[in-house]
Amino acid sequence: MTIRVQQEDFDLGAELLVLREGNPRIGAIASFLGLVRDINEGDAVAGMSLEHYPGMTEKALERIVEQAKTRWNIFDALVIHRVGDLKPTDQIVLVAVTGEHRGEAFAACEFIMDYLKTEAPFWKREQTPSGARWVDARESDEQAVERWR
Amino acid sequence: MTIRVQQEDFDLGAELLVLREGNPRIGAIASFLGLVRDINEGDAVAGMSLEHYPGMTEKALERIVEQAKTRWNIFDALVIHRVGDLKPTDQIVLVAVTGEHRGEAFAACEFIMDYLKTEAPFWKREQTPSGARWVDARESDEQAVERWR
Amino acid sequence: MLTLMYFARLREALGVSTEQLDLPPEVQDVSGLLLLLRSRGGAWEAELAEKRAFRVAVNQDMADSATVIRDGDEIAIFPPVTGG
Amino acid sequence: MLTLMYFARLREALGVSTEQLDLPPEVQDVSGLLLLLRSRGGAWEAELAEKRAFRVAVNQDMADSATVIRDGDEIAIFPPVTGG
Repeated sequence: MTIRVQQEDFDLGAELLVLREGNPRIGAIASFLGLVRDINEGDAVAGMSLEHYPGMTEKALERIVEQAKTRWNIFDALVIHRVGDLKPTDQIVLVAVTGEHRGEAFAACEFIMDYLKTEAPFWKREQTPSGARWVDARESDEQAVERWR
Repeated sequence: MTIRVQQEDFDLGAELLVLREGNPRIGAIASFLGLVRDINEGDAVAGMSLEHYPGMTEKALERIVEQAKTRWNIFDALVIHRVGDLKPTDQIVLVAVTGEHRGEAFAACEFIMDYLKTEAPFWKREQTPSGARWVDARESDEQAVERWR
Repeated sequence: MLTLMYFARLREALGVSTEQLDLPPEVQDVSGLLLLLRSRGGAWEAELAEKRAFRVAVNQDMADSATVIRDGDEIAIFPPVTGG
Repeated sequence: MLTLMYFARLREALGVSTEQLDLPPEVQDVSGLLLLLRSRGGAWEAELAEKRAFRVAVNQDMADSATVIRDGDEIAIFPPVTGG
């Protein structure tokens, strides 16, 4: 398991190569890349700043990945989440899961994203033409995570 | 929509950059990478050769992606499938879908893979210690595609 | 004239990858064509038997036994697909 | 001694990011701590009202109102998360 919370950008292709290195049993890699959009809730977004709770963030992400590993037959998982100042089209988060077959890799990857969205202590503050605002939690994210319970 | 059937390998990171280029509305990219495993049905696999039906393959993949676009609110999708001789750990297939939010991108990506597995005319022949054999279709792939009907 | 194509395990079992065939008057659909091919006996009868799993495409679209066949069609017969 | 931490919108609204507090004898769990903080009035009373959406973590694990608080604990209060 690899969990990283960092300001720096990451190279998705290179990260997947490291994740699958040395394991010729891997037949499937499901991955998710989250990007900063230039619009949110109908307003233009010039940039955003991501705050987090150091220590708890990593612990929460580790627990989510552990749960995914208990639930599905997967080999490994990677989570990289950026913090600090980001602008539209910047990469925010990468979740990747390796497995023998695609069904379990897909499910585990989506599970990790759904829990990350509702349980990992990150907060977005975005800059819009009418000033900076904290992003509100989305009801649809709560619904997404309910599916797994 | 981009559909490519090719012998050459591909660079996943570079492909995703092209797919998302110039669209700052994209918030989510779900992707799937399929790799050659060194074991199948309990037997060691030294390599495999992928045959396809030129013309129909591209047409079948285009129709699958069209269906995904009708069904979910996604921006674009990319499918690259290799043919010819491959060895364990080689990349076989990449499916990537861009969308505003993750739920639709994940669903469309998995939908495209499930249909590709049961409707796109590719056939694998693998080399094992007891000789070469055509890979049998998997019952689980039929079950996976049934979910979407 | 019909173009018939065979792929993968079926291509090997039948020993043919492509053939041209004048459209016989009794062949109106896929089931008629299969009857004709089975009448060749041997591997044709065995591989294309009702109980065997194979697929037929007409002009590069998946077909079933009732799909109509017309002069000039490209018809492919192949095992269940195994890509991805 | 308790360490209290506040994040994001709550940190701004309360004007504090971290504070140290001697564990008051009447505080046994999260609900007791919240009562104490609300008694500060003003933004504390408004932001930590029952009907407001906020989360509490004790020693970096998500907690609920019955979670026990002990001397030395690290307690964080923050809005619903919005990462990813």
